[in-house]
Amino acid sequence: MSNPPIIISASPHIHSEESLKKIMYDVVIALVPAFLVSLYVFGINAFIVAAVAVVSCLLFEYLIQKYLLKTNITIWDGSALITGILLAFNLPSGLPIWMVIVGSLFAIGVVKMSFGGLGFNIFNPALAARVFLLISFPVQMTMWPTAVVNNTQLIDGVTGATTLGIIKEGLMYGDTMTDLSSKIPSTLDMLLGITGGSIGEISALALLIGGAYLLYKRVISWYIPIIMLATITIMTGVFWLINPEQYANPLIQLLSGGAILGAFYMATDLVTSPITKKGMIVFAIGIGVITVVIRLFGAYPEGVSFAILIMNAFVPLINTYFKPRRFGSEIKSKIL
Amino acid sequence: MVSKINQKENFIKGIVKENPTFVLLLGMCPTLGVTTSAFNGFGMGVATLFVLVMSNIVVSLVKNQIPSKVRIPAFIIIIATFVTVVEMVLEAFVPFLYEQLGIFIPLIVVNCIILGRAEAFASKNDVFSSIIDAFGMGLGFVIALTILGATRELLGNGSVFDFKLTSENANTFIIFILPPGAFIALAYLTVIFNKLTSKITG
Amino acid sequence: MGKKKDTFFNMVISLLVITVVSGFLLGYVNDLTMAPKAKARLQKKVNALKIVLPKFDNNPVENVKRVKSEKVKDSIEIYTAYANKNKVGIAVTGSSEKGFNGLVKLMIGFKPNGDIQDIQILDQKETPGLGTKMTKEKFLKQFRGKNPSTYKLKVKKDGGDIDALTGATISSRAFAESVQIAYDEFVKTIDSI
Amino acid sequence: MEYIVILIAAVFVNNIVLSQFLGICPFLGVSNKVSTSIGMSGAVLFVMTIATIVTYLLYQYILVPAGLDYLKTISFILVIAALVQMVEIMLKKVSPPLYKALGVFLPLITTNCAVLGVAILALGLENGSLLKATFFAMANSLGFALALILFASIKEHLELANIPKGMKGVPINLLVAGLLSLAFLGFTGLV
Repeated sequence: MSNPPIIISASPHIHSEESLKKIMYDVVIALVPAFLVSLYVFGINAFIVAAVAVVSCLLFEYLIQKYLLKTNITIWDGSALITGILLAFNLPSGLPIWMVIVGSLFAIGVVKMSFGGLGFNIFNPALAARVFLLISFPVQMTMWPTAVVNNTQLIDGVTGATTLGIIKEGLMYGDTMTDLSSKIPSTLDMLLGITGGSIGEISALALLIGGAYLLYKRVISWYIPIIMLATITIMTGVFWLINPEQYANPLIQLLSGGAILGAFYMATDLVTSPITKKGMIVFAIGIGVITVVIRLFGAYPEGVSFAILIMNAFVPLINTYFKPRRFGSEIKSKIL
Repeated sequence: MVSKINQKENFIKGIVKENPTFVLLLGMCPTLGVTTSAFNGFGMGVATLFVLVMSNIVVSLVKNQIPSKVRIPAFIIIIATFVTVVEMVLEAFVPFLYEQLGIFIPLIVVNCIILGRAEAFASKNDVFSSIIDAFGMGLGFVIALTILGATRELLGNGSVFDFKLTSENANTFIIFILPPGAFIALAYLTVIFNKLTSKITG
Repeated sequence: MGKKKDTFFNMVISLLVITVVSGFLLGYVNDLTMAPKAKARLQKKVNALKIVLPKFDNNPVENVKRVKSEKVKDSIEIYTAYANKNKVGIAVTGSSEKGFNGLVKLMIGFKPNGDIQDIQILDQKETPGLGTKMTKEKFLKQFRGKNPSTYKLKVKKDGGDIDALTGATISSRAFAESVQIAYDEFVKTIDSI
Repeated sequence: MEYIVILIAAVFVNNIVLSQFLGICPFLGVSNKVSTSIGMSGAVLFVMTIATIVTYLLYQYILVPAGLDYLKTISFILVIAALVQMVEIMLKKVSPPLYKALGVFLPLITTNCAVLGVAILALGLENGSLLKATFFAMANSLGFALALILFASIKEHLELANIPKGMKGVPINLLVAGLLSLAFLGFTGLV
């Protein structure tokens, strides 16, 4: 295998191909529990969507590298695989297959390869593709199979809103949280994943197990996920204390939607998150705040993907202001 | 002044080599702002073409009467006059288009193409060449806006010039008639345009 | 051919001449387009009225009645149509701020007995491809010939009779609310006209 | 409250650059360096606010009473052009380094459609007043600044990236703008 040219990049500093691969496959391992839950809850559909997303991500990366960019083929470095899995995790299990393929094309072709491939993209490919699909096909992207309470398996074709969707719509039309409490799943169901939602976001418990594995393996540092979730908890907690009838409690906010999935697996993406500790803290707080603002006051019931994308855009700025300390001279030339 | 300009080349350059949208990147605001449909893009293009031709004519006619220090304000007044004429005519006779283009009609006045051509070409050349130049540039703009409008309308609404090409309930990429779609569509159209022209010009 | 020199006099004179000429030109064009512009503005309303009302032979725009209401920001407009001196219909504007992107403004034509003749959308900024489908026949036809005294102007989700637009419940609700506001105003004024 | 709505709308929901498409030329052209874009934002904030105040007064107290509102476009652009000249002269004297940094870009503000656009849009504000128009202009220039500075920092970052040949330059810039605009759609419905 020919050595790739030396890459000079701002972030991330990938030490070697081997360690990169190891990191990528650790992430894949961490995602397994959540995927098993979704297979149990959504059945074969979840598998089909995930398989299509992964295969088409790999295929698009291969085709673009081979025929458009004419560079080395790097599809086995694990990054396209993870993009595919994460994209699938952010999609409803009933999404038409062609939309999954279009999403993969957008993630790989537009968000990743147009910038030169792994390490250069500004935005998280899977999330950008998810938002692209959400805005293009709002109907299909917000139809989730509904949990049938006594029979944990879901019935095909019966669709409904997610917990956050029910809350948003209910509050908008004058219901109080007490009125809505019977319509939303119990805390235990949300923890286990017996609820409507995207393939990978439903089971908080499975995601936390995977997250713990990543922390243990030191693939991710705790700053981003913990601070992001803490910000969400504190902010929604304040609103909840002010008016518990108009704002859902922090536990619901944490367990529903993509908060945990986003915190552990997407906000922590090495390429699109800051390099320094301080930078990570600012980044994580930013995501938390924007998520809560969108959830409580915006038109969309869920804001995690938007929040991460918006903060992705801030990463270069954050990196400039929270530069890693360098050894040697600290003389800055001042232009202005 | 005797013109030694090859008028054919003078005309073609605005469409291909110096295409205001794809190559020179001028007049980006209306380009992105109004091209939600092929018709709107075309309408905006024609309105701009008119202002461009008229102001090029007038500027090249009066170029020697204007002291060079005040030429820019003078050009701006000339351009703004024709923009206002377009605004009034559209409101009176094509109210539908007037509503669709909205704020971007008065903003033709700050479209860099027009002041750019007045300054770079019409103020230095005779009337005939200036007209040809304006038509070339204007058409380049019309074509670019129509293509962008058609692309966005096709992807976003499944139609071109309001002619429905997909079934009523087909899923189209709504994002392309929203702001992000404007940027993304233009980005890739520029890539394609550059690829094609580099093939033609070698 | 020499260029005019940059003397102060030349600069002032040339700018002055250009400004005066352009001022007169614009004044002239303004005069020319004044009438067509006014007509174009009216035409939109007249066109909408023609669609939502039964055939009429008076000029409803002339006798428009404006009513202030707490529910809408600008006033509600009421147009009465006559044919052969008989009242054949009343068109009322209704609007709601609760659309996905704010204002949804409609003109609703009622027959004297309260049946909805037809609806025209005057203003909306809903999401293209979703909320904007309210302008489509498929959505509008469910209102025609219905009488809001028996036909519940609410989407089915809220216990009404209206089939909401797919994926655009919020837009549909705003639409329904606008029609309801117009109907309430219609009921209030039907006897007084 | 009304003013908070204007601010949030101008900066996030209907960002002047990312969703209204005003001021695209300086956005794509100028913003190569964060430091330059901060200077440019300052200049735009200054010019936009003063321009809106002057044009608002001009429109409400001269053009409309005289029945000359059709001269709106022409008079507004002249006011803006004159203002930019003044700012240029002032900057030259007050802060030569800043003048040097902004150099060629200052005159570009004249043809920055954001300035004229905001001046015209300010006339259509609900229950408009001079104060509201001024605030509207300032809020929009903040929106402009946010987009410009974010974009500049991303472009600085991309200088090190291995952008494919065909995408280099304009296309990648447009693409970044498109993805930024996509992310900002999340703010839909905040106001």
